[in-house]
Amino acid sequence: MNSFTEYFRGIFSGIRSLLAGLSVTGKYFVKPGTTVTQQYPNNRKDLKMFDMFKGEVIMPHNEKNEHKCTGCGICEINCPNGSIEVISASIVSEEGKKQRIIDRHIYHLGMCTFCGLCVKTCPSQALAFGQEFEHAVFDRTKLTKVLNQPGSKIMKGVE
Amino acid sequence: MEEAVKAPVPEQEEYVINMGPQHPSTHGVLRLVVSLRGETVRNVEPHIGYIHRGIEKMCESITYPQIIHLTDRMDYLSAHINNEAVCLAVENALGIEVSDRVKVVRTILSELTRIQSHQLFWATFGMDLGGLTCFFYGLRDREMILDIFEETCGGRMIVSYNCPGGLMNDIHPNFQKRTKEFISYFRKTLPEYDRLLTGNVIFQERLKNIGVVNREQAIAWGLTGPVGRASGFSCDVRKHNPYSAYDRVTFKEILYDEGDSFHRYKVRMDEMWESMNIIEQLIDNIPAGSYAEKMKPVIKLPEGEYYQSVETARGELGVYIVSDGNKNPYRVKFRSPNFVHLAPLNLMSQGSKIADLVAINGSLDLIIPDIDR
Amino acid sequence: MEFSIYDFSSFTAWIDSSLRASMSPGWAVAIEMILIGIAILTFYAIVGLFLVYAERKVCALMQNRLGPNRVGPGGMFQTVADLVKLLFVELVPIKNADRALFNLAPFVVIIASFMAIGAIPFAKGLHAVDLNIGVFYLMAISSMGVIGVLLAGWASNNKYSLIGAMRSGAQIVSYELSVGLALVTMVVLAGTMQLSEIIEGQRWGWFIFKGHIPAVIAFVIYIISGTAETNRGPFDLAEAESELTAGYHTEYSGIKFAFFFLAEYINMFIVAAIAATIFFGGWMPLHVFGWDGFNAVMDFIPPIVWFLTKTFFIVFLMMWLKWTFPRLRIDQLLTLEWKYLLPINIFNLLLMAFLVLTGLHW
Amino acid sequence: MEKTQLAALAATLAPDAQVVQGKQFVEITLLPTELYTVAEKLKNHSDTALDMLVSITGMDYGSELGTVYHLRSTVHNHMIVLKTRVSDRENPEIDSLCGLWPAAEFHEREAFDLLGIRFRNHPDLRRLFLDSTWGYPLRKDYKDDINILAK
Repeated sequence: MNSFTEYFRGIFSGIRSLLAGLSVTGKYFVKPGTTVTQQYPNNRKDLKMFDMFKGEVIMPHNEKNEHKCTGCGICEINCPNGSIEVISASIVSEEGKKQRIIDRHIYHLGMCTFCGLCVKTCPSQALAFGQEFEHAVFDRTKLTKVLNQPGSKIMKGVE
Repeated sequence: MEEAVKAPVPEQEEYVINMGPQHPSTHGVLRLVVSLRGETVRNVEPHIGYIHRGIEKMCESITYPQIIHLTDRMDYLSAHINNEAVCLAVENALGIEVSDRVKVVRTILSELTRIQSHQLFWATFGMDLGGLTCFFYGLRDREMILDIFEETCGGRMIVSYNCPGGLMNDIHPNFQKRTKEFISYFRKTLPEYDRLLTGNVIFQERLKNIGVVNREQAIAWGLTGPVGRASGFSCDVRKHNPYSAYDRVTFKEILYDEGDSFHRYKVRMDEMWESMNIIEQLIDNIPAGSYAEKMKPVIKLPEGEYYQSVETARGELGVYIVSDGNKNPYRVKFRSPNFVHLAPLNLMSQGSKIADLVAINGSLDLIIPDIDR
Repeated sequence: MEFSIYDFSSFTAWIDSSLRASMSPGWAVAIEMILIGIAILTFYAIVGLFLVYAERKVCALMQNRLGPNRVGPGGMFQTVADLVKLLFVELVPIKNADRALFNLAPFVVIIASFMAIGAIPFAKGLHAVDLNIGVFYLMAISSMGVIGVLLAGWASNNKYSLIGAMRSGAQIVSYELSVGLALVTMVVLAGTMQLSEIIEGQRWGWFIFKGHIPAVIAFVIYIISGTAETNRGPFDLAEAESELTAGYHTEYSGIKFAFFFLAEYINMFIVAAIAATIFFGGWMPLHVFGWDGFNAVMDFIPPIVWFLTKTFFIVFLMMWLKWTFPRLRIDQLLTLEWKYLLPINIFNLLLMAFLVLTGLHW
Repeated sequence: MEKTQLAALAATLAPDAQVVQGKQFVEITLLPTELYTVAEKLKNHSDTALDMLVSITGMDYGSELGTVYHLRSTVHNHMIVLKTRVSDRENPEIDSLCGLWPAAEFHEREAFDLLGIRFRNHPDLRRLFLDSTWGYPLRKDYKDDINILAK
């Protein structure tokens, strides 16, 4: 007798648990506005990443085409996978002193793991993270970027 | 059924199938060579190494701050906690005491990491068992945590937010607000998970008494985390050897005695509640202070050996660093929980069905890159 | 000659008589058969594509997604695009496969579902064959598909396929019983196996109302075992994508895969159509005895609309089940059948017989 | 139990070994020949009760190879570290601890795979991650000709 009642209790509690599950999916089926899908290429205009988002390493330039990089190479030393190469040159500054500047600050996006050590350790805050995330290209060599813009100079007062 | 399994069968009658390296239920490049007799599993032999990157070898040639970004890529669902393990080991070795702010923020982020990991577990576990809808609900809610991470840390899964001595940057002003929003939302949504899956009679029948590991076995095999606690093995590093801010919060260590797949699942579900409790205790009073201690530009650990264990979402992660005084470690060993959990898979699944093997594999919640390292 | 959307019998009779007037009876029958074949084939394709689309949309809404939304308005033509793609996909030859059986299997599956459609009454007079053993015929035909599944699993030379096929065999052999007994319960109530008479018998109340509790139980059992018979979730053990990758059709590609895929949806339609016919009165509108105004309004809605509404409602139920529940294990599947559904079914049949004998039904 | 007491107890259980009270744990350095017996004693003694093997780390000390065992007692919540070294780099052999802790099976396979340390009495000693054509990458003299990370 005991097992008999257990048999039926099993059936009914089982059915109840199944109905509870159905109620959840049913609720979302009839409830409008719960869709969370973002339609990506269509919402490109109002898709804004967070300020902190690590999309790529950039070197901010001001409106006079000046950056803060002194070419010290600390970022290159700190990069764990060799995605930064600093090629420096030396010039004679206005005061007649020999000064080291960057010729090219090469950044291999394809090798970067976005650990943030270059940005963190840069003594003059010359590097930052950009929010661009659409990096797909057809040729891998295009992932190698030169961060300093052509003709740019070091900002005054940055040593 | 038991006797039939134990009876000696000539090898020709075994039906060997390869589950993986590309298989929907192995969650990565794990290959299981399964010997079957009918539907019954007789032997499971895991083959790993498909994603072995030699992280331990790589660590020997890079500096301590650079190790952090490699640990992200081991157990990518507990990335923040992995980072924390290395940072704590380095800080303890140098005798640096980080500020309270760092401790609290690390704890909150660790618990958020744990919740998102368990959410993904719930999602994929449901999918393993054939309930596809779970997958989308789990990911839908996980997205909120990933947004919090993205806003504060800059990365979604691979956060790289810790560094020896503190954090990479201060928390975002929205951090507290968003976290509280998430908690109040998730407190309402989590019971839905239970209604959809936990209470479901099919689900329970599929999991109860499947892949049973008792307490003695769990200790002998070194099973920690939710897998060990489902067997009644109290192994929570947060309780036994508290680190960061875990000594100043009250929380319950979830323990069950059954040790089957269902209770491994249940531990994770209950842990999400506990994690939310921990976060609520801390989120309103994050102490002021610096977000990072001043460190030397080149960190050199004094000669010696350092061991630090933390509780990741899957169990105890041990970091064993041997230093010879240089800026590079002499040897780094990661005691990864998934590697340990994979070993008794054969023991758990012998004599069960193929579908049970999938369920057991799912309930162990293996992350393959963490196994291979 | 007038056509009415309420009664197709005059329309079919007109085709028949005009054909017979211009040729010998043998030719007329042959032409009619071809016409019916073309009609069913068209219907098959349309319903198949629509159901695939509907399933995607339904599950998307349940999962807080949008579902297909790129091709055509609301993604209406997504399935058509998929079909075009499948037509161009390479048919991968399988090494050491049993070539003949491998190619035969999708046709067996599709022909089985094709034959079943012939016996389904879509509206009054819109009926390919009205067999006097219609229910029996449908049961017999709908279990033929499993032969195709078994062939596919065996001929693929793939271990996953074979396991899937064996599971499918065990499953259908068991659940065929429940489907049969649930329908027999209703046949006891109806007193006939001819589908047109069963529908006519529901003019004043559908059988699910007429039969009280036993009819409801029979309906629930029928839906459960019907879902199992079509290899759909939560009973999709034969393909169990998380265990067997794709089960019996792992090795199929291109249009051969499309055949399996379509057949699954058509089978679902057939199961739902049988349920609608036997439990919900098929194309018969909802009538309440004595409410003449209400009945007139109900009669105004064409029978084909009634039939399709009922069928798609049941299809929706089956989709709802699939997208909510986790999959069963093979031994639980058989336990459910032999320990629960079968005893309940037999008891239910007795109850129904008692009800009919004592005249307690309406 | 205090660490000093634990160290004293360990010294009595392993008389021939070198017991050091490390910064974090009690460390026992011992010969490979006595590893198994000492480990067995440490596991079964009620005051040490090291019932859980946390990890096995294969080490390359330059001229010697070795293994480091982190053992934990779930009863007393303490840890003891066992260390052993072998000087034979060509054919290093250490006793397997699989008989004491089944967890050792995978850890030892890992150490064998990456450092080439053979474990006697291991039930199934095969390469774990890499195939048999690879060298032993965690050895310090391992040369990686293909993937050079060093700058």
